[in-house]
Amino acid sequence: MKAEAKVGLLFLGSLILVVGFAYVMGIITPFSNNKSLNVRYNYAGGLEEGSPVRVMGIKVGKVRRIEFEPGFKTKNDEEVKLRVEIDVEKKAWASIRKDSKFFINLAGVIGEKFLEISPGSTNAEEFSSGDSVRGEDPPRIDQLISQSYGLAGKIIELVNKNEGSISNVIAQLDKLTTNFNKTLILLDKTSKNKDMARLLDNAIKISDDVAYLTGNLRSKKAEDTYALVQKLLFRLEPLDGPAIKKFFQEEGVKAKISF
Amino acid sequence: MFEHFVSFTEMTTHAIFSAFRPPVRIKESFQQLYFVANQSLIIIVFCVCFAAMVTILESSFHMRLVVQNDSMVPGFAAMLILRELGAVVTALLLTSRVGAGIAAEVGLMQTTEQIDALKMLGIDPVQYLVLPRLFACIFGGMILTIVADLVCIYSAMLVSDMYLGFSPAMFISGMRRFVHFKDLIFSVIKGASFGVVIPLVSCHFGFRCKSGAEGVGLATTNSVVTSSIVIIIIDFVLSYLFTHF
Amino acid sequence: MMGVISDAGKVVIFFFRILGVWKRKSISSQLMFEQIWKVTMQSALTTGMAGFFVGAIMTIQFTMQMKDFGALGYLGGLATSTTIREVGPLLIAFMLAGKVGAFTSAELGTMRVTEQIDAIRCLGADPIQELVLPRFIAIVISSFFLLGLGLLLSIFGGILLGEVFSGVSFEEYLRHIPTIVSLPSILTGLFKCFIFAVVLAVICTYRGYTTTGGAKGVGLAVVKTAVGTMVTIVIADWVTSLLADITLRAVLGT
Amino acid sequence: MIQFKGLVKKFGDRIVLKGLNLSVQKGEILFILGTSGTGKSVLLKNLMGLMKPDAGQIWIEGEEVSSFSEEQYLPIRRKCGLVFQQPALFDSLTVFENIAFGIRRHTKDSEQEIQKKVTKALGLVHLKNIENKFPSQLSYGMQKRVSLARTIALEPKVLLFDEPTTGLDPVTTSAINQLILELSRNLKTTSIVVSHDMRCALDIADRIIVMDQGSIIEIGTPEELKKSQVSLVKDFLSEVLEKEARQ
Repeated sequence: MKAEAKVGLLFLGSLILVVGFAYVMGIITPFSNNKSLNVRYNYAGGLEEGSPVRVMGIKVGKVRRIEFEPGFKTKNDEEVKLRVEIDVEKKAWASIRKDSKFFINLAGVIGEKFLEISPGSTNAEEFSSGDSVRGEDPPRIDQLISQSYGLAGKIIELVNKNEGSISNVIAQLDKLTTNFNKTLILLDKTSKNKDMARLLDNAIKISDDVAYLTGNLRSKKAEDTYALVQKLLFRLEPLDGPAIKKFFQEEGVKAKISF
Repeated sequence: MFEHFVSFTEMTTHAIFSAFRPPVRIKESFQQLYFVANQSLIIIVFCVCFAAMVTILESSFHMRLVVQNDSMVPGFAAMLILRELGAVVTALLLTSRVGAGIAAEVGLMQTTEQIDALKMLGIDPVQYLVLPRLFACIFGGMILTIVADLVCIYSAMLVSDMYLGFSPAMFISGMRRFVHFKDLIFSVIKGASFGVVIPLVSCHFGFRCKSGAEGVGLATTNSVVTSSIVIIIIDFVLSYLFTHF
Repeated sequence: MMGVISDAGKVVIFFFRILGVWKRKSISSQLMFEQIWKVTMQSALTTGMAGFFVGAIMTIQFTMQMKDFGALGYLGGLATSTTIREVGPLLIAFMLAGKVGAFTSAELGTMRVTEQIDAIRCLGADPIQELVLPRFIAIVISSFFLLGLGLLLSIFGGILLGEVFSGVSFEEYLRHIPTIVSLPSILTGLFKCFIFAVVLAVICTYRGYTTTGGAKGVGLAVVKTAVGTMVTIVIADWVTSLLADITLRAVLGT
Repeated sequence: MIQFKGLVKKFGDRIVLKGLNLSVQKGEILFILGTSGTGKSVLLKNLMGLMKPDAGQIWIEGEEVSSFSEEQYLPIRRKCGLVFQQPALFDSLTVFENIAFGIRRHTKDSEQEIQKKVTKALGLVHLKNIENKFPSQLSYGMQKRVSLARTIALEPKVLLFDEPTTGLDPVTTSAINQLILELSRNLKTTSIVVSHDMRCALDIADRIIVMDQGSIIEIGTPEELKKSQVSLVKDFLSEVLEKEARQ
């Protein structure tokens, strides 16, 4: 074989590799027979192009494009200014009906956003490709989180001030947990959003866990646990303190965090 | 030092201008490309596989140290491979294989007065010798960087499957979160830039080669060292630039 | 393929020959210190520069990775730890391969093709004792000095870029170095550095010592040295990483 | 004094010496002539132990040395001095250190004695006041002389010359040849000169050997050689004789 031919072969090979890479990364999807939907939102909660789309927790596609459409109005005259175009694989198509709901959710520690579609009932019609649908605007989760950060900040303050007097700390923790519970119940009542309620349910469970933890604190293992808490605080320390503070100020939450 | 810089710039501008003048040595260029790309392929793939293994091992060590778990190793390793490792390891290997080879070859031509013979025949030695090598190294660098990147990621995937217990699917989904297609493009741009450096530096030292065995040895050594340093500096500049995209 | 294997075998035999000469014969300490000084001075600038820029590059890359998690405080620790364990020794070895390795093989190769090595033998001296051994030991010893230098400058480069690019003050950068860099890491780094230096020293002296065929041969020897050392170093890197990992697991029982 | 018996040397498939037999008398100047690549230099390197023969024996003063180790060869190398084709001076050492190199390795002489020996050796090759120069500062002809001085400084009993005049101008060539003759007579050494210069072989040799393709094709004194019927020898001779005739 001539040298030129071999070079050409290598060139082709590398081209195939690039295409393969693009395919694995999901940039080109030649074999798919996806259908697309336009979901309308007023608040996208940090959704990005390329974020996954899930039905019943299974990944079935991704967000292709997010665009601003300032003048758009739905049939019932509601102004919806964001158009999120999503690709959905064919296999999941049958599960998505006209009564499906389109949520924006948060997954994992890092907080990757994804678009969750609730399965519709079989009675309802299927969508056809390119249809428009109104999505459920997500709750302002960031505010809720910042309040939990405020809680964490208070715990840190407490531990710092009361080093040595474990019982005091426990008492304070107890008080805090109850307060948190109350807040959550209050929030539960005021919130009309169903999804919000689901989140709060979770939060209540968490605070129950905290209560259990404080119960544990009273046992013999108290000192171990205390040491663990301190270690945790030390590990938290290098997290960008000033940046978080700035974030809170922007959100209008007065959190006292003493890093 | 300064004098080197001047004559290097002179040669480079000369090479660039003569690129737009006939004759173009297409056959010779492909011969060189064959030498640069095809014949370095095995050695680069081999080395990059080992580099991938080390990257995975070390990333997992550090992730466990800092975050106490290594769930993000695939993403980070893939990112590191695409942004730095693939292009730089390829370039350094090309420096030693191709760069040193060019310096020795051109240096030998200089000491045996073949370059002067070319001039006597009315052939521009820069156009005759440098351009085909420049072409070959730029394209070879790009192709080899692509191959190295993807082979490296693939072997990283295998290693993390065997050693850390990440299935390939987990690896790919982890990779998707941190790596973008533009990273591969940046990597190829790096490969091409390094490909510019290697033949120019090597030819520069080759042309200035003093006679005798000692001269050839010195020219080869200097070209390897200078290319490596310039590659690292250019890598720094490009990495810095790419963070703005 | 067979060529590679037989080359590897010859290099190993040559290594044992050097060790044999070292065991049996005295080595002139003056000659050795001369070489150590020469090697260190020759490569100090290159290694330092490379160290500085690698520190800077790593800071940029780590910043990109960690900015999203707000964990920039760990930047200094991580960049330094990676340098000590992995990048430092590898970088020093690559730089030494280019600078000292190529230079030594060119030097010995020149002496071989101009019959200086034969002249030494004719004058009743052992060229391995006179030429190879001092260079071998010098490369191994200087690599540690150069590792220190490269490391210092890479930390310096990291600090500078941390300040300019990532907005991490140098105090914060330095503060987290001791929490992440542990004794095993340092030992791993030193061990790696030692192995790379030995590999490099054997290959470049072997290639130089066995050069044939005039100026062309010297050029070829240098190319072979550069390629051979880099490939072997990458392999040795993996082997030592694995060995270090296994040893640490065995010792610490984790 | 020196005897080769059935010496065979191969490089891969190429046989360079094909069972060579030769004995060298004490005190004679022996020239080995032949075209390039006929194994003349290889013969010398075998004698010095720089290469090992594949078969055959080498006897030096009643010792069979072909199987000697590097250590055992040391006294032999003291006895035989080889002058290389290239000057092969150590670039990093001064002329003085170059010449003293061998003396320091072989003897326990004091610095003054070494100084004296170096000056004497340089004097023998008609050089002085260059002890502190580096080889690169000397002309090629001077480098060759220093190289000669480095060899004779050890006072060897046998002097081996590997193409001493190749690549030199006619003036330096005759000077070097004169030196070889002088040194051999004055120091009473046995000399073996590998060369392809028939002219000076006829002038200064006691015996001449002509080699072709790894074996000896003619042997004899200069006078005997002139009457030789071997074609290669005739070719060698004709050039020289023609020149003489023209003059």
